[in-house]
Amino acid sequence: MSAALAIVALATLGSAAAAMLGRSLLRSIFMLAVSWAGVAAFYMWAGAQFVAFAQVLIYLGAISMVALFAVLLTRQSRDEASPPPAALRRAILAVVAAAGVAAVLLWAVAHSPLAVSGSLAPATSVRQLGFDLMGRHAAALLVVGVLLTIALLGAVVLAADGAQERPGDEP
Amino acid sequence: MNPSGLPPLASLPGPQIRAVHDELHGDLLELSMGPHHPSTHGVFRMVVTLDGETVVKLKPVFGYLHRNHEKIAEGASYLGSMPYTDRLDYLCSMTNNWSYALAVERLAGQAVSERAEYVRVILAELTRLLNHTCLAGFLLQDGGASGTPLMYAFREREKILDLFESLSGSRMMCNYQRFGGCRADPSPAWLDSARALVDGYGRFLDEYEALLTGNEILMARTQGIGRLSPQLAVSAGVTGPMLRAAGVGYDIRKVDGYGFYPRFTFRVPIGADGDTYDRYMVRILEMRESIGILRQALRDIPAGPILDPKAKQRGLRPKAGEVYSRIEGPKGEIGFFLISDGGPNPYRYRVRPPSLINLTILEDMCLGQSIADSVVILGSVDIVLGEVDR
Amino acid sequence: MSAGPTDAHLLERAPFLLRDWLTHALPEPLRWFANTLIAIAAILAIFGTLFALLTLVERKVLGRVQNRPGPNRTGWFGILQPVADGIKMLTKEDIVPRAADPLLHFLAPVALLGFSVLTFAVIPYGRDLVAVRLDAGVLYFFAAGSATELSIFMAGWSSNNKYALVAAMRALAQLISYELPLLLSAVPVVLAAGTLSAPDIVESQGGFTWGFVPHWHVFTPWGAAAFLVFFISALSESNRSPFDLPEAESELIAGHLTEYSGFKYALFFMAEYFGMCSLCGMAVTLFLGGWQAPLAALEFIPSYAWFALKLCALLLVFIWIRATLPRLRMDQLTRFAWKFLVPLALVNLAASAFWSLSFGWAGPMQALRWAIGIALAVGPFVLLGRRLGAGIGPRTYRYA
Amino acid sequence: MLGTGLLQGLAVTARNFLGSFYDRRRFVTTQYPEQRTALPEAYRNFPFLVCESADDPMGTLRCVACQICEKECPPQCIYIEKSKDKKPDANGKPQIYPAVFDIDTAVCMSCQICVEVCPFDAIKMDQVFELAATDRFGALLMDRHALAKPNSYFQSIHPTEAGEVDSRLLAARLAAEEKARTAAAAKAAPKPAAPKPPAAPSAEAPKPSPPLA
Repeated sequence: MSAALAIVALATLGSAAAAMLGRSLLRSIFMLAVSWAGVAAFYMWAGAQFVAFAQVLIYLGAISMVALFAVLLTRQSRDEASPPPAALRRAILAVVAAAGVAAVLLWAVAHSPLAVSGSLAPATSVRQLGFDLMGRHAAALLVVGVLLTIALLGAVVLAADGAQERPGDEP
Repeated sequence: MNPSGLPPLASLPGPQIRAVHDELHGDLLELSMGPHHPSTHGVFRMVVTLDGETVVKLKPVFGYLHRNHEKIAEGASYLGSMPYTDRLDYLCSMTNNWSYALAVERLAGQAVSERAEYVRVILAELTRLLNHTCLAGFLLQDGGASGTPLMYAFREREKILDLFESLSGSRMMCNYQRFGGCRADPSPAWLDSARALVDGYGRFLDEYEALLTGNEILMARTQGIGRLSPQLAVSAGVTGPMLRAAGVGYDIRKVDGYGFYPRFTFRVPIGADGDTYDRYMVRILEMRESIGILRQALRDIPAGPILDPKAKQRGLRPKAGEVYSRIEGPKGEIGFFLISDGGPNPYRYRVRPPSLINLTILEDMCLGQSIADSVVILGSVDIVLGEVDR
Repeated sequence: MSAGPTDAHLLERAPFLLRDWLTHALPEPLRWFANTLIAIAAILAIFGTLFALLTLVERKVLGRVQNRPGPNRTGWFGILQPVADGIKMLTKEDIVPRAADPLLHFLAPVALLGFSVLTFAVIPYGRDLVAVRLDAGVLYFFAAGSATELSIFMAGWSSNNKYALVAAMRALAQLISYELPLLLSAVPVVLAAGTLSAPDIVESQGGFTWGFVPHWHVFTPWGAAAFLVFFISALSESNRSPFDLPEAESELIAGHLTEYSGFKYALFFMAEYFGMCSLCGMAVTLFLGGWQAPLAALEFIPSYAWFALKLCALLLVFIWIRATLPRLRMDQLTRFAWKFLVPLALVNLAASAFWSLSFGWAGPMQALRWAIGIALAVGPFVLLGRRLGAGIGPRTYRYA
Repeated sequence: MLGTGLLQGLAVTARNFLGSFYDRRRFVTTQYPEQRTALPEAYRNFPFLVCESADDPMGTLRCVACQICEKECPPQCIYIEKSKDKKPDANGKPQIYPAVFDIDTAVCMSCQICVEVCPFDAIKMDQVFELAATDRFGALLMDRHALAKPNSYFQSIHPTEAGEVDSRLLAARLAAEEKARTAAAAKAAPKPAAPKPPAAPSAEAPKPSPPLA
């Protein structure tokens, strides 16, 4: 099993890197989708099937679409996607910032109390998950639901407004 | 350098075609539909400028099927142009022939035998049935039905074409009318099979309407689409079912009363909204009226000569003068304008093509509609490129 | 893979006997691996030939509807037509436009076919005859189904053709707006069956009332409404007739398939037919009682035969609808989804909740329960239908 | 209610689907190479030259190379060269015959104008439509040997029209012989009845009926 795991890990990291380094914006979104699929595979390996399918359904199905629409509607031109660093000074600053972020992340990972041994897959079945969601966390679920609905309505209003005030730019 | 003398492909600078992305700066996407396109009824091209899905600008481009018909006719004899009129609106050769024959008869002052007038009315109404059935089939084909209505339409059309073939010798290129009458006399057996066809046509139309007219998707796709105002229709010179669907009750069979039409009782259906559904329904109702005319004509067709024996066909030299004659073809007013200088061939020969003139207002009907609608509107205009380009 | 029903008669256990006969010699871990491989091979073989036959049956049925015979020149009744098409597709040159994005152009059919084949893993074809027994099987099915949208957009965008671009935009909007009613119409079934695992849903539809009415979900008021919504959404998810807007021949030539030729074109069609088969399979599983026999007396026929019969019946209805109906326009399509199917599915969710809560009613209350159930199903359908078709209706004409 | 129109449509297609198995009206295809539809008698395709007898087609051609059809043919696809010498025709009168008579079937649109304008019923419309050829130019240019077909073939494909044509030709031939006989009798008998006014014979000599002008 560890061989399969290594392949999936490699694929996820590889596609994530390709997403960041790729020149064409659209291709990087597709690479991002591949890395999300890799993350779903990890959930499957960890035994949490429900989360894995939810991950595929939500990320691969919907969020990649939102990213595509975002890119399509706001894209200015093809070559602005990734401008080369203007000067050496900016390149150094970029490296320093990246190193700082990496350090913080590694520190958090190192100090978090992870169970060292591969513990048994968590035994929460879908039925148990359902009861928890409806029972203890019902309030949280409702709040998240309302939040997302408001976000959706906001987006629609923004898009609708955008249509009216856009000047009639005949070519 | 390859043998054809062109530079090798690889050496050409970068991708020649402009990448689609550049055009996306502006919101408008220019799309060329045709001339090789599955739903443009022949070699017709629409350069459509789209804002998303809605049509912002539509430039019709035609002329791909121009065969210089009118100049050739100036060089050919009067009889020699008759077979070429079959190729104008190649779906309705009988009405093209009749309109041309009527023009030459008026120019040369030839009388037409009574039986021939009846036969001409019968053949014109059969052509109207054929054309309108095919129109409904093509309209649904553009609307996306995968061929079923079109196949039913062609099944009925074949029966009518069999009648034409057993009478004139060819299904579509009939070359049947002559100056002063018709070429061959319909036999009693032919008249009986024509009566049988006309009786069966009513039942076919009922089944066809059951499939189409009540169909919610068809109604949703055509009602309120491509609206044509009566004023624009009249000022643009639109004629035929499109004009009547826009609410103007102008039918040349009633106005001119040519070819014994006053002897038959029939009504002219009028549309209210002038949209694509009205154009479809007006044609369906016209078919039912044509069935009525056919029954009356087939019932009391007189005996007698089919062709006026004194009428001169070959070396016809009508006296100098000009004439414009018109008939109510299935697509609209098809007219012929002839100027004769007394010689064996016409000095000027002009065809009034109803398809072309109905097509000029395509952009007015398509503005603001979606690209899928522009295809259905083009289908409802009912054009045949042979007549548009001549 | 389970051991299979031990008590049933020979035909019922035939697939398991065959499998055991093939892998009995292998040691334990290898045998499990071999069994899975056999299951995969069986699914691909069966649905591969079903795809080939389906292309032929579609053209024959379309032909017969149009009063013509359909292909009958290749083989006995045109039976070799799929083989001929396959060879033609293989030998056709695979043209990739120069300005296209080669990687995405190549990846699109592969991804589309991959995800649509994934959905076959959880459909129960017979008693204990399911490739992977997941307890969240239905969610897995919809997750794999939703990933196909990405690849259709990839195909449309990467071929750098204006028609393909318009088609890709349409495909995105259509697939997303019809995924919601698809899921929402499956939720009542999960609510009634109490489980997300497909085999258990089919088990829960066993048994008969009054001896001959099977407990299929489609015979309950909420089940019929949910089946209708599911069926319409399935039509749209697999880009079939009234909703085949992405590859609308009359205006977009072949939509996102315009720049594909040769075997990639065939892959797209294979993916579309696999999508159609899997959606029909899930519809049969959720609503038509999967492999359950319709009559107690007919239980001797093996379970997988019933599943195959129902699947083919649904596929024929798909083809029948394609032969008849014209295509919707883009805005009508999305309005139909958001203003008709989604509200209908939501109301139906409430109706099925009422149905399962009122389970205990007996005697005259049972009739009341059915009345309320039917009212909750038909009422919104008529009201929403009238509002949707407001401006549209038959007209009368006057004569000059 | 929404959808009733769709169901009506589905019912029509279902009726057609089932009907196509038992009802001849709903299954209209004739499988062309195996089954063939009977061609109507008036059917016309490319023209052919009529000759009296089958064994000597070039000798008994009706065509007298008057080139009217060449002038009248709209697409100008007929090419005729007159012969230098004359040969006797059916009525025994020496006539010119076409040395070269080509029809380019690639150009001909079988409009049947040549048949109408031919005063000698020498060219008629054929009913053969399977004319696929491998060579686009040579094979489609039919010379007079390929075009000539006997009158019996004409009888077989257009019986009624052939009947009229033959009766007319027969009448014309009888009239010609009868006129020849009276002319001979008139020449033989002028001595005993010279004073009889010569006007009489010309009046009753039947004018050969003008062919279809």
